[in-house]
Amino acid sequence: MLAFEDLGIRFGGNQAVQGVTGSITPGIITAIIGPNGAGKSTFFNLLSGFYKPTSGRITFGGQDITRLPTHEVVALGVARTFQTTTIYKELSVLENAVLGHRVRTRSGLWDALLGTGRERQERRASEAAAMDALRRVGLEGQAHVPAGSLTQEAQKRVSIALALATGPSVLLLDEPAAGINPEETVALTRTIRELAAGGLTVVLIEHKMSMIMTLADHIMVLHHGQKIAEGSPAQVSRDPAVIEAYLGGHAAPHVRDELKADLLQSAAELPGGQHA
Amino acid sequence: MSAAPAPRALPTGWPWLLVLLLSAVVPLVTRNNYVLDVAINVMIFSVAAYGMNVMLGYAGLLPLAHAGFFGIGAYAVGILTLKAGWSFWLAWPAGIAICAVLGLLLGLVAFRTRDDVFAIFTLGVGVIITQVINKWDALTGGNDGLNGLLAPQLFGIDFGKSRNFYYLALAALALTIFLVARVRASLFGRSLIAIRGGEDLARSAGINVYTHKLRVMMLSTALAGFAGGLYAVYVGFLGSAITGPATTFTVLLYLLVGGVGTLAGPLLGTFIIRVLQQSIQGLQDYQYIVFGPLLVLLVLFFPAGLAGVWANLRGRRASVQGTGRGKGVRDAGV
Amino acid sequence: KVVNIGYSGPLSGGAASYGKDVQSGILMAIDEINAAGGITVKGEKVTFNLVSLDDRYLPNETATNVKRLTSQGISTIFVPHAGGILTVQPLATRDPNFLLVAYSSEPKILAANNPMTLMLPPRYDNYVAPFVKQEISTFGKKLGMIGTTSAYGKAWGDVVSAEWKKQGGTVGTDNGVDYSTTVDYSSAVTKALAEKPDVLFIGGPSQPTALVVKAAREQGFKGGFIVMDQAKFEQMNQVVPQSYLNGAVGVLPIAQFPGTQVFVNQYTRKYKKIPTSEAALNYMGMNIVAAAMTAAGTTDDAVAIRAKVGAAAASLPRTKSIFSIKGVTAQGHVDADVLAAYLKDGNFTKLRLPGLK
Amino acid sequence: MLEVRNLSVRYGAYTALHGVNLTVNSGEIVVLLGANGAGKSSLFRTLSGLQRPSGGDAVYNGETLTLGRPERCVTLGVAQCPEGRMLFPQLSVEKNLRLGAFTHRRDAAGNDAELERIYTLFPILRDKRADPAGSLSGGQQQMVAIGRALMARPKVLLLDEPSLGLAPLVVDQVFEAVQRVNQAGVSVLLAEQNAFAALGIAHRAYVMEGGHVTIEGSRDELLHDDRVRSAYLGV
Amino acid sequence: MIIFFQQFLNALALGGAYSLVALGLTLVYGVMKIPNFAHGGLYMVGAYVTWALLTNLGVPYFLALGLSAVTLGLLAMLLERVVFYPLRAAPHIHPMIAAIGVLFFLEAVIAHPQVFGADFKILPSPVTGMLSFGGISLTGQRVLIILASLVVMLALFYFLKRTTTGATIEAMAQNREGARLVGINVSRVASLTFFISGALAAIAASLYAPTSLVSPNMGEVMNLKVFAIIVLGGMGSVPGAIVGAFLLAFAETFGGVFVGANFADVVGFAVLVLVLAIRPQGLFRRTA
Ligand SMILES: Nc1ncnc2c1ncn2[C@@H]1O[C@H](COP(=O)(O)OP(=O)(O)OP(=O)(O)O)[C@@H](O)[C@H]1O
Ligand SMILES: Nc1ncnc2c1ncn2[C@@H]1O[C@H](COP(=O)(O)OP(=O)(O)OP(=O)(O)O)[C@@H](O)[C@H]1O
Ligand SMILES: CC(C)C[C@H](N)C(=O)O
Ligand SMILES: [Mg+2]
Ligand SMILES: [Mg+2]
Repeated sequence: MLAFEDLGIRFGGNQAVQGVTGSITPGIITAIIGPNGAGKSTFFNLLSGFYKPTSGRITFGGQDITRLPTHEVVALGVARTFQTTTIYKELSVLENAVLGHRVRTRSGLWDALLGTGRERQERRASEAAAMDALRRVGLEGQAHVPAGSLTQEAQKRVSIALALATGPSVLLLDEPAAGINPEETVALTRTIRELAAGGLTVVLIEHKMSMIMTLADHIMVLHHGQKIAEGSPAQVSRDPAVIEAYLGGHAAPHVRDELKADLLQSAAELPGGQHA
Repeated sequence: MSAAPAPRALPTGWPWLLVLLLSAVVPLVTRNNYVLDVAINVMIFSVAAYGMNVMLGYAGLLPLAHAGFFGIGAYAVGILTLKAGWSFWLAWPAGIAICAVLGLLLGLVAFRTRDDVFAIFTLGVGVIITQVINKWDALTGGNDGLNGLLAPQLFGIDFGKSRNFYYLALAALALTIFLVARVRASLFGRSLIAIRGGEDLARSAGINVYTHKLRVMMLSTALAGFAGGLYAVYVGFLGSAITGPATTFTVLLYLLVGGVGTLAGPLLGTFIIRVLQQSIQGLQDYQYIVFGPLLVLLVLFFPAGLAGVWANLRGRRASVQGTGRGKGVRDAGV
Repeated sequence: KVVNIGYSGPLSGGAASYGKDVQSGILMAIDEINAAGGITVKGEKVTFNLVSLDDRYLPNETATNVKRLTSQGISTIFVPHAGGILTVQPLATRDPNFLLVAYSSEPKILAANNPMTLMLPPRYDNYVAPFVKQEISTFGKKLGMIGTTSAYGKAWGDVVSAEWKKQGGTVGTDNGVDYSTTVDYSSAVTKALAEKPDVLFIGGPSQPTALVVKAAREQGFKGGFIVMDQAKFEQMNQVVPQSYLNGAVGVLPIAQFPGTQVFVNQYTRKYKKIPTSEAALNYMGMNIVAAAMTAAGTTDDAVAIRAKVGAAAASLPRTKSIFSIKGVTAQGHVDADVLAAYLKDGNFTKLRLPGLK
Repeated sequence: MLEVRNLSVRYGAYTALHGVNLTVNSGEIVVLLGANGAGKSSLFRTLSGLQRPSGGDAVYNGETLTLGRPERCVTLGVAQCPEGRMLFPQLSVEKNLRLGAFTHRRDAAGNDAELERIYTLFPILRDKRADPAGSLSGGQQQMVAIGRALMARPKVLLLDEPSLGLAPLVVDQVFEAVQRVNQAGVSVLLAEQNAFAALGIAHRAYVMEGGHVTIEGSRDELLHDDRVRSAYLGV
Repeated sequence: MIIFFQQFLNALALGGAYSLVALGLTLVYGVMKIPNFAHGGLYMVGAYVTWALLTNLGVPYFLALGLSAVTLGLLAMLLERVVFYPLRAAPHIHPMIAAIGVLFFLEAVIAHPQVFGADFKILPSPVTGMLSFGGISLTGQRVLIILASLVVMLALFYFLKRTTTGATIEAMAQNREGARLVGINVSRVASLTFFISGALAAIAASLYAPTSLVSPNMGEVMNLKVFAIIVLGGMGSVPGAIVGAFLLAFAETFGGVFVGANFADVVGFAVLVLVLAIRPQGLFRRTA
């Protein structure tokens, strides 16, 4: 279990995250939402060891990981993706995933120079693990394509595959659906749900409420670096503080559907713009 | 930079074997010492260029203390054979080990810095190495340098003869290429490429960026020392000038012209530039007036180096833009 | 028949100016010989052509150049720096051997006892005793050291300070700086002057040496200078007023030798600069080589030519040799009468070097 | 009025736009829908002069825009808020905004007023005005980018996916802002994935697929188009 | 004590000279991210142009300095157009190697016997006076260097931070396309930046050469030092370059005093390495 206590970080005069306490329940999908600049990505950066907190503590399975370097956090089983799609665009899709498995291999410079059995064996194991990760995100057909030539959505999947190849028990996804269209969002939602169904703990940051509301088992809301609410989607979307700070009119899926209907209705009634 | 070719187990073998065979017959068809001399220099400096390539081409770090380590390897051989009476065959590996250890020590500090700062940091270290070699009279002979290094002997073969030395250098080069190819294809080597592509992403993939950098630094300085030891006994005289930034930049030049990050690049670049320099010697006062712009043109029109031209011709689909420069990822400098 | 003569020296980079001075001396001799219709070797008319290669002062480049030159069948090669000379000395005796004309005053070149070497300048250690004697008696017993830190400069400095102590003086801390990389000499000079020396040992390439003199005078130094042989008064004069050099000892300018007027005028006309001993000694060297070829009756048998350099040198007319030559020592050192001088109020007082009349 | 005529864009061997035609009449908000890689950004980059077309052109009030000279386009009144934002990360937010008014650099008073308007539009930027733009959150940076484009006081505003990565509330704000800007007389060409919100404020729209314009029409027409409804509205 | 003050003044003048050269480099390197190893070459050519104007054409010193600055500014602009502009999208080391090619070229042209030749040239000093007090002396030329470097620094700082044109230089450095989008003519800004850097190099050379010598390779020694300086100060930081310059000058001068003059260069680079080991981002650069 990933837990954090009074977690905070300050950049100069800016307290980007402060006093966040809580934990991530294993096996479910937790969503983190909040206005832009609320500190969501920063929170991920803290959990994954990219930033060292200026206060508080993080534990994983009872072990204190507050000061651990990123690669060790990954080795313990916490993997992440970035808000801006970051993958090795010039490498093949498979190669990206193979790199993800590096954390589970021990071969070093000597193995490389001497061409040891371990090197050969681990190389095979890496490719197997990588293919497996690609299968889980549905990219096995594109394994040998340069990652940069894929669509945005597929690139997002590559980044998830890379993270999966590290063999995590917790997966942190920072806005996996940003910049991809509704159809693809639905497909991606399905993939994430499958991952969770496979036993993976998923934490995701998203602004797409329809996705959050259908996907999340639990939601945590950050605002000005602080946790302002937490609970089930239904609870959170009714929380006045959350509506005030973040959701506005997008409070819950049913609200959204109503809006949509309104719009379609009004569109039909409107005198209309110019016709081409 | 051109997309690195997909790693294979070993360099798609046969072209390299062909080159090796062709090189092996050169001394049999020419008795011209000058030709052999140019070839030997090409081989020695290619080894150094391979050492730089594992850092710059694979890990994306520009090591500007490279000639310093070349010098340390050379002086280690010089000092151990001349002053301690060691055999070259012991002194050479000792020099390589010293370079690797010093490379490790340098890395421990230097990897606090990144990108351009790393380059200039190591440039500073390079200057210090040269200066120390230049000023530590008691050990290095200071400005006098070390003179009278003897060419090694082995099983009755006298490597003082150009032809024999040629084979020694060729063996060293072949071994270097073989090892570097292995590294490139290995998990370790692929992790280096990942580090070059973006350190933060590499980190999030669980790669221990720091230790990988330290290891590759050791490999790089060891190869520099490997070349340096060979240089010492080939030339027979050591002066501090060869250990300075000018040499580093020369090697960088070979690498860039040949193609950074490619397997053939270091050899190709060293060969082309050294042969080019020899052939424009006759231009006398005009040689650098020609060479300078030629350099600019090479960089302008063959940005991926000569080996890169080949790679580009093969795979036109290289138009994929650079690696992620997103929020979390800092560009790795090169 | 045209015979090629080889030259490997710094023609680009920081020492280019030095390398070109040497080159111009050799070239001038060749041009003169050719203009006079060449020399006669075994009844055949022979003219010369200089093949120059740039080694940027790097010994390994010198080695490459030498191999290139010998592979073209060249059997006489001039090299003007100690590192390069020491590197290629072993090559000179191997197949194919060649005559190595060494322009450097480094005594180690002679110590190698290389049978194919012909060393042109005097060894620097000869200068020291008269220099020290002159300065101690004129200015006093305290010596400050700001020589260049090149191999050559440091060795010079060591000999000077040993001799200075031998003659009863005291020597301050060594403030030597590398004359080829130092941007500003004032700091080193300030430090040396803080010990209140009577005399300063200085020297490297002429122009930077002059800057050291300038810094010292501007900081109020009134004493004398021992100027190492690499720096030439006639070139320093172009950088600083001659009055600054008052009380210095160093190598006598070429123009001050008797009978050199022709050479000096022609050189100045041809190259638009003042000849120094770099040009003069190599001019002499090339003339010795030509005479030795005539005497040996061959242009490509380096061993035979080397055997005749002694006789050739001794019989060289004064107009061709600039200095009065007594011959060539067993080690291959040209024994010539290079004079040193003490400069006072614009006048050079000649100093006799030991072993020379 | 902006008119794109038969515009093609090629990247090496790859053709991103195949002879695209579209029009933005003055006072309109025109939305450009399309999947990833459809070529929306390529079109925008070409309209703002960053990318040279391989064929065709775009004219604004009789002036050609596609000469590869962005400064000319800005001066003519066509400003872009680009994909990827392209801010000056180490300069302060305010300097970023002020540089947006580079073509009006002689009109200090006008720029101050414009700046004030932008701070009213995005109050958070006022608090962050002295911070380096690069230290802001993604959404905040998006606001800076829009603000910077507005500082050029454009007559045609090109917005390339302005809602990317923005919180729903902010998306609403942005679209409101766009509408307000439009009501003040600025024509807008808006590329969006968020078809729903975009069509909400649009007059007309185009759909791009694989570098071609495949559907065009008024807002209502598109809202009733089956293909649009399934692929872009998720209905 | 006297020696201390004398060394202090020595260091001040040296630092002034370093900072003049470093400022132009920091603009191009720090702001445009081009490691212009040809900068030393521009510095060298600047000295020769001033020398030629002064001794061959008899132009008065300050006019010669001005003309040289303009000439070198134009030369630097040309360099940007011909070499660096086409390389603007290439990785870092490409422009660096190209710049080295340019340096070779400039040195070879200047050293060509038909041009200036390889010999040292002497640039006469415009101010011959000398300040002397209590055993400490300072030549007029050094006073001039110290003052001029001060003026140039302030002017440059003002230009970058307070003028719109200055802001465009910074903007372009941080995002070239972004700069184009707001209507900045980036190729004009690039030219301007190079012009300034070339002019500064020529001014530095013209001011400093009279205390030193003019030779074809005078730029090489300077190159290494000014690169060290701008990294020391934090790349792109104008105050950083100045502090770095004085730090290096003081380290060399006083390092020379305590460790031996022969080791002055080592001390300079040791300071560089030490500072970077402690503050990897340089002295004047915020952690990102
Ligand atoms: N500089 C470039 N070099 C090569 N190909 C490019 C370049 N820029 C874009 N492309 C390709 O052109 C196509 C259209 O890209 P464009 O960015 O215009 O699409 P888009 O509709 O804006 O997509 P998105 O929704 O992802 O922003 C894509 O296939 C893309 O890979
Ligand atoms: N490295 C950093 N240095 C300084 N400030 C930072 C840094 N990283 C983040 N911040 C600041 O911390 C705050 C939170 O940023 P963060 O990126 O975590 O927001 P976010 O919740 O992910 O927003 P968005 O939804 O827009 O991505 C912002 O005000 C940002 O400016
Ligand atoms: C003064 C010169 C004769 C010294 C010579 N340059 C050498 O390297 O030995
Ligand atoms: Mg975020
Ligand atoms: Mg786009």
